[in-house]
Amino acid sequence: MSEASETTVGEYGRFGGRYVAEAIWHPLEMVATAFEEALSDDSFVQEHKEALARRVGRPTPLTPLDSLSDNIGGGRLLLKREDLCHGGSYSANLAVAYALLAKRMGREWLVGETSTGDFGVALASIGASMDLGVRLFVGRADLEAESLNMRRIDELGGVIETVDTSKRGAKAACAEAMRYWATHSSSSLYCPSQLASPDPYPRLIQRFLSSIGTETRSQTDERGIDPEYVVAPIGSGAFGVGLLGEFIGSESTQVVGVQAGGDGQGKKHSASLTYGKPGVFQGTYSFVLQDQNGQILSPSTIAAGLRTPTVGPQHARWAQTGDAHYVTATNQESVAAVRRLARSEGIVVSLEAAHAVAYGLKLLPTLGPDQHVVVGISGSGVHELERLAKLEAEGSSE
Amino acid sequence: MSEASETTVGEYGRFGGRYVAEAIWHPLEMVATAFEEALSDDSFVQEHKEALARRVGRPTPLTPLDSLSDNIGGGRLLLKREDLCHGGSYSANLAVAYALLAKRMGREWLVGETSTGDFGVALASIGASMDLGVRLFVGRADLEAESLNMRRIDELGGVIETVDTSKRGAKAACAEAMRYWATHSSSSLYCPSQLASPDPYPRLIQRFLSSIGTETRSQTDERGIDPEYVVAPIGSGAFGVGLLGEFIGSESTQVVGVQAGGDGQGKKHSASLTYGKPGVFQGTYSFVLQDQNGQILSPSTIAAGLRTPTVGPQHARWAQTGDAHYVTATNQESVAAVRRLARSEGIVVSLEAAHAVAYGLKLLPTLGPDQHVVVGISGSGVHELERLAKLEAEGSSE
Amino acid sequence: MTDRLQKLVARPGEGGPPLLMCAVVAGDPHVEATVEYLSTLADAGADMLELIVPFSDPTYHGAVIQRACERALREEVTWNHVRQIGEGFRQRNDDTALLASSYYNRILSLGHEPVADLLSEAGFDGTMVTDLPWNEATPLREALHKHDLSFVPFVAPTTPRERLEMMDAESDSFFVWTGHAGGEVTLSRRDFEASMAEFRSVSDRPILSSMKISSGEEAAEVVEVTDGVLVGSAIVWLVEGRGADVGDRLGALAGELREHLDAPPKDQT
Amino acid sequence: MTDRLQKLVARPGEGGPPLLMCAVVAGDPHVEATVEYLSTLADAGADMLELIVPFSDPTYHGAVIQRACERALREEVTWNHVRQIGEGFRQRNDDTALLASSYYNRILSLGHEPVADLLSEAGFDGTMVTDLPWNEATPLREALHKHDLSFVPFVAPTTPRERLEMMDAESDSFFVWTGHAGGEVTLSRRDFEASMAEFRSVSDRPILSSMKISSGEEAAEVVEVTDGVLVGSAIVWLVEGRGADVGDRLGALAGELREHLDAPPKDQT
Ligand SMILES: Cc1ncc(COP(=O)(O)O)c(C=O)c1O
Ligand SMILES: Cc1ncc(COP(=O)(O)O)c(C=O)c1O
Repeated sequence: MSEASETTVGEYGRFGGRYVAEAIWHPLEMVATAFEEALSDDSFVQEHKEALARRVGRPTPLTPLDSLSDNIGGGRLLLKREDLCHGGSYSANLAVAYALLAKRMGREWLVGETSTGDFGVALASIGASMDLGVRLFVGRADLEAESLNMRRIDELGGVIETVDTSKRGAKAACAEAMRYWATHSSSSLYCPSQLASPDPYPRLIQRFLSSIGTETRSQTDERGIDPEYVVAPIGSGAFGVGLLGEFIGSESTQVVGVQAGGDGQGKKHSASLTYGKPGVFQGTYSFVLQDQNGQILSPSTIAAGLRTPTVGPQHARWAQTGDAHYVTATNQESVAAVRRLARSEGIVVSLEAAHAVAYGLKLLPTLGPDQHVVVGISGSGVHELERLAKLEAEGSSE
Repeated sequence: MSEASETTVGEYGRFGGRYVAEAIWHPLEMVATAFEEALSDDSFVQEHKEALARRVGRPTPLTPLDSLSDNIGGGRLLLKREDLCHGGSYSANLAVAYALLAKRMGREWLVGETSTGDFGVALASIGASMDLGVRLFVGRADLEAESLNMRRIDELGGVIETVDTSKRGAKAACAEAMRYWATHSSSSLYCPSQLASPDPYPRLIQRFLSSIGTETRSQTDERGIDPEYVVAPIGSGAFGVGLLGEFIGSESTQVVGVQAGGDGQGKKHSASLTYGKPGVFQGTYSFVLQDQNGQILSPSTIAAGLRTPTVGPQHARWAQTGDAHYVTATNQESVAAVRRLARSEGIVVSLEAAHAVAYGLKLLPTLGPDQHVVVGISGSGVHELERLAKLEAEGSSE
Repeated sequence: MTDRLQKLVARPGEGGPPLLMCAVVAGDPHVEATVEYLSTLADAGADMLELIVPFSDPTYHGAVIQRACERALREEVTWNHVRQIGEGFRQRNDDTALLASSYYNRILSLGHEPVADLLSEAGFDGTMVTDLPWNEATPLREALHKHDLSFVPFVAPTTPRERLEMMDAESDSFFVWTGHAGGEVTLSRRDFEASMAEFRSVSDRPILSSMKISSGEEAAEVVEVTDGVLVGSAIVWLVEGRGADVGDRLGALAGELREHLDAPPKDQT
Repeated sequence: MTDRLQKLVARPGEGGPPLLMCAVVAGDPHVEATVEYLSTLADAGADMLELIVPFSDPTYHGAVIQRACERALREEVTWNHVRQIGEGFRQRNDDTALLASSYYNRILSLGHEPVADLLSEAGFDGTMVTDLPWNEATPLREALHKHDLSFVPFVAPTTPRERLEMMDAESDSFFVWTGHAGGEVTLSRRDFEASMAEFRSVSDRPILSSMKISSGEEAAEVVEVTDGVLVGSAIVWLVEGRGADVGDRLGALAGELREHLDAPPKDQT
C-alpha cells in the first residue's frame, strides 16, 4: 500500500478528491459551483422539497415488522421503505435533484449510467417530466439481464447507449458515460448513480439523499424509538450515505453498512471495505478491489447494484474513523432474506437491499424487545423475481 | 328490461343487494356485522389508519403535470398516485383492511380472486405480514398473461388456484372463489377485489378505500384548488368508488368514471354503464353486459383489470341520479395515453389507469388555466411494458 | 301451490314414500330431447322434475352441470323454449311436479310477471332460483303466488335457525337442502343429521336433500333423515355420455333410485 | 527536468523543427517487442516516446488503446517490466525522451517515491498520468522533482485561462493538448486555433497536440499552431495488426510523420 494522497477538493479525511482527466476538471468545477449556489438558494431548496413530495412520494413509510420480529425473538425490526418511491427505488430522490440542478444550469441533457436499470428508470422518468433529454450508458450484460427496466427506460423516451462489456455492474458504463460527458459538458449534466465519483458528486449525492436519513430520524422519534442499529446495503454507497449520514456520530446508534460478500469465500465478492485497499478509481480516492499491481479486480455478487469494485469516499472515511462499521452478507444469505421477508411480511425487496436485511436478521436475536434495528430498503424486488425463479430452477444461489 | 328489484340489504337506490346462494347469505351477514362493529371500534379505525401509513405508504402524492399541461394548453392536470402504494396499486389499501378484519373475526385465511395479479399481490403481501394464509383464484389465461405478478404472489407464499378458463378477467375466478368460500366460510374471509359483489362488500370497499378520495380532497385544498373534474377508471369500480365517493354531490366538481370502450365500435368493450342493462350478476343488482335472454356477455378490453361485465352498484346509482357521468376510452386511446404520459412526465401507468388519463387529456383543451382535472391513477404500468412492446411489434393496439 | 304439488308435498307427512326429484338441463343437447328425458324420468318414478334453464355463468353449480349449461347455451335456450318444454311434457304427464330453476338474471331479463305467466301457462308448479335468497325474493314470490306457483327455498349448512323460522313461516311448499355449493360435499354424516334434526325442530315441511347423490343406496341412506332427494349431476352426467340409449340409462337410474327409496329403511324395520 | 528533455523542450523556441512524440503500450504484445518498437520509432525520427503502462480500466482512452491495454494485461505488466523496458531502451538510445504514462492507481500501488526512483533509475524523463489533474498531483510531482523528472500537464478544450496560468507557473517542461477524451475529436479547426492562441497568450512552453493524428499531412497541419504532435492510436493500431513486419510499418509511419513535420509550413513560405 502506498502513502496517503492529499486531495485538494471534496476531502473526507484522506479520501475523496477529484481524480479525472483534465477535460473534466472544469466541468466538475462548474457543477460544484452550481451545487453550492443552489443550496444557498431557498427557492431551489423549496422546489426540491416539493418535488420529493409530489414526484417521488416522500415521506416513505417506516414499516415495523411485528410478525417477523415476534417469530425471531429479540429486538424489533423496522424497514425504511425507499421501495415505495416513484419507480420502486431510492434513485428517484437523486434523479429529481439532478434534474432540478440541470434546469438551473441551463443544461438540456442528463447523462448517466445504469446497471440494474433502477437509476436509469428514475432519470428517464424525471427527465421526461422536465423536458430534459436522458442518455444512459449500460453494459451489454446488464442490458440483457434487466430487460424489464430497460424497456421501461425506452418507454420513457430515454436513449440507451450500449457499452460492449460482458461483465455486469456499473464499471464500464460509468467510464463510458464520463467519457461522453467530457465532450458534451456544456449541454449536459453528468448524473452518476455511484457515490464513488469525483468531487463534487459524493457531497452532492449525500446532500440530495439526506432526506432518507432525516426522515427516518423523525419517524423513529415520533414512535419514541432510538434505534440500536441502522443498517444499509452498500454498493457504491449512495443510498447508504443518505440513510446513515444522519446517524453518524450518534452516541446511541450503531451504524452498519453491508457489502456483498458474494460466495462467502472471500474470492468472488464486492466487499471493497473488507477486502479492498485504498486507491483511486472512478475519480475518487477510496477503498478499491485491486491486485498488487494496482489493476482493478472484477467485483462479483448476485446483486447487480452492489457489483462495484469501489465505494464512496465517505464510507472509506467512516470505516477508518470507526463511525460506521462494514460487514458482508453472502449471496445465499441475501436470497434467503428476500424469501424470508416476502413470506413473513409480504415485502419483496431487491437483492441489494436484502444484504442489509440479512444482517439485520442476524442482529435481532442478540437484542432485547426494547431495542430496534432500522434496515434501509433501497429498492423493490419485483424485477428480481424472474432471477430468483431461475436460480431456484438451477438449484443454486449464484 | 325488467321491473326494478327491491333489495333488502345494501341498497343504492334500486341497485345493490345480496344475490347469492343460501349457503353464503349468513357468512355475508357475519362479515356485515363484523364490519359494522369494526367501524364503531376506535382502536380498529386507528389500527387501520396506521397500517395505511406504515404498510401501504399513505399519503400518496398528488402530482401536478406541469410539463404535459403546458404542452396541451388549457386546464391543468394532476394525478392522484396510487401507483406509489406498496405493491404498485391501490389494491394494498383494500387488502390491508381485509386482513385487519379477518384478524378481528378470527379467520385464518384470506380468499379472493385476481385477474391482473395486482390485487393478488396486495393480498399475499399483507397476508404474509399478518400470518394469514392467502388463497387466490386466477383464470388460466390471466395466470399466463401476468406471469410476473403471479410469480410475486408465489414468492409471498400465496396459494394460487388455477381456474380453467381461456377468457381473461375476473369473472370465472370470482365465481370459483365465492364457491370455495361457501364451504370454508368459518375459517376464511372472502376478499373480493370487485366492487360488483354482494352486500356488504360494496359498502365495505367504499369505506375502506375512501381515504383515496378524502386525501385527494385535502391535497387539493392545500394547493388552493377546487377541481373542475375528478376522473377515475372504472372496471368493477372499486378504485373509482374510493376516489369519486368524496366528490359526489359537490357543486363545483364534475365526477367522471371512464370505462373500457375496447375497439371503440360498441362491440368489443367492457362498458357496462354505457352498453349494459340492469341485472343481477356477481351477487349485486347493477348494470350488466347481457343479451336479451339475460345471458352474461364477455367483456373485452386491452386492460385486464377493466374486463368485467358488471359494475359496482354505487356507480349504477350515480349514473342514474346523474351524480357522476360515465364515459369510455378505447384501447387505442389508452395505449396512446400510457405512452404520452411516460414520454412527457416519466410516469408509466397501467392500461387501466390510462383509460382515465385518456379522457383527462381530452378535457384539458376545453378548460382554462385556473381549472384543474384530477385523474386517479389506480396502478403502475411496469407489468404492462412487456405487453405494450408486444403490441408495438404486432403493429396493432388490441 | 298447485294441487299437483300440494298432493306430493303432503305425502311424506302422511307416511308415504320419500320424494324423488330429478334434474335435467333444458336444451341439453336439444329441446325435443329434454321433453323426452323428463317423461322418461317421470315414467321411471320421479315425483318431481327440475328443469334447469341454462345460464351463462352457473356460479354455484358443479362441473357436470356447468358443462351441460355450456352445451345447452349453444342452442340459445329462450323462455319460449322453456314454454315448449313445459307444454310438451304436460301433454304426456299431469301428475309429476315440474319446477323451473335458473339464476336470477334470467328471470329478470323477462320480468317477474311474464315469467310467472309463462310458467303457469306451460304447466310448471314453481321455481328455484340458485342466487336468489329468501330475503331478496319478495317481488318474484308475489308474482308466482298470483298463479299459485311456489318459490322453493334452499337450506344450507350455514343457515341459522332464525332464517329457517323465517322461511318456514313465509314459504308454502317444501325445502331443498344443499350440502354443498358446487364443490365437494364437506359435511360429515353426523353434522348432516344434526342439521336435519335442527330443521325438523323448526319446520314440518318436507325437505329434499341435494348432495351429489348418484345411486339408489346413497339415496336410501339420505332419506333416513330427509323426506326425499334431488338428484342433479348424476342424471346430467348420463346425458353427457349421449349415444342412442341415454333415455334407457336415465330410466334405469331413476328406477333404481325409486326402488331404494320405496324399500323400508334398513335400521328401523 | 532531465538534460535530455530540456534540450528537446527548448527546440521549438529556438526555431527548430516541431516535436514528434509517439506512444506504445508496454507489453503489447510482449515486453521485448516493446523495447524493439521504441527503438524503431526513435530511429525513424521520434523525439519523445510515451510508454503507456497498461491499466485494467483505461477510462479516458479510445478503443484502439483500450484493446491494446487488454492485450498487454494478459502479460501482467509490472513496474519491474517498466524498468526493464526503460533500461533496454537506454542501452540503445540516449537522446530520445522517454515518458511513462498510466492511470493514477498504478502509481499509487507502488507509491510515489518508489515510482520516481524506478523511473529515474530506468532512464525515463517523466510521466503523464491521465486521471491525475494538476491540482491533485502535488505529492507525485514532488517525488518526481527530487529526481529531476517531469510531470507533464494536459490541456483540454475545457481548461479555463486561470488553470493554464496555474499550470504554466508550476510546471517545468511542456504541455500535451488533448482535443478529445477517447471519443471523436469534436473541436472545429477554428476552435482549435482559438484555443492554441489562448494558450500561447499564457505560456511560452511548447505544447504537443494529441488528437488522433494518423498521417504526416495531418501532423503538418496541426503544427501550424502547435509545437508538435503526440501520435498514439495510429501507432498502437499498427501493432494490433501484428505480423512480422510491424517494426517496418512503425518505422515507416514515424518516418512519414518526421518528414512532414520537418517540411517548411505550407502557407508561410
Ligand atoms: C337448484 C339446484 N339444482 C341442482 C343442483 C345439483 O344437484 P346435485 O347435488 O345432484 O349436484 C344444485 C346444486 O347445488 C342446485 O342448487
Ligand atoms: C496520455 C495520453 N496518451 C495517448 C493518448 C492517445 O493519443 P491519440 O490522440 O493518438 O489517440 C491519450 C488520449 O487521450 C492520452 O491521454
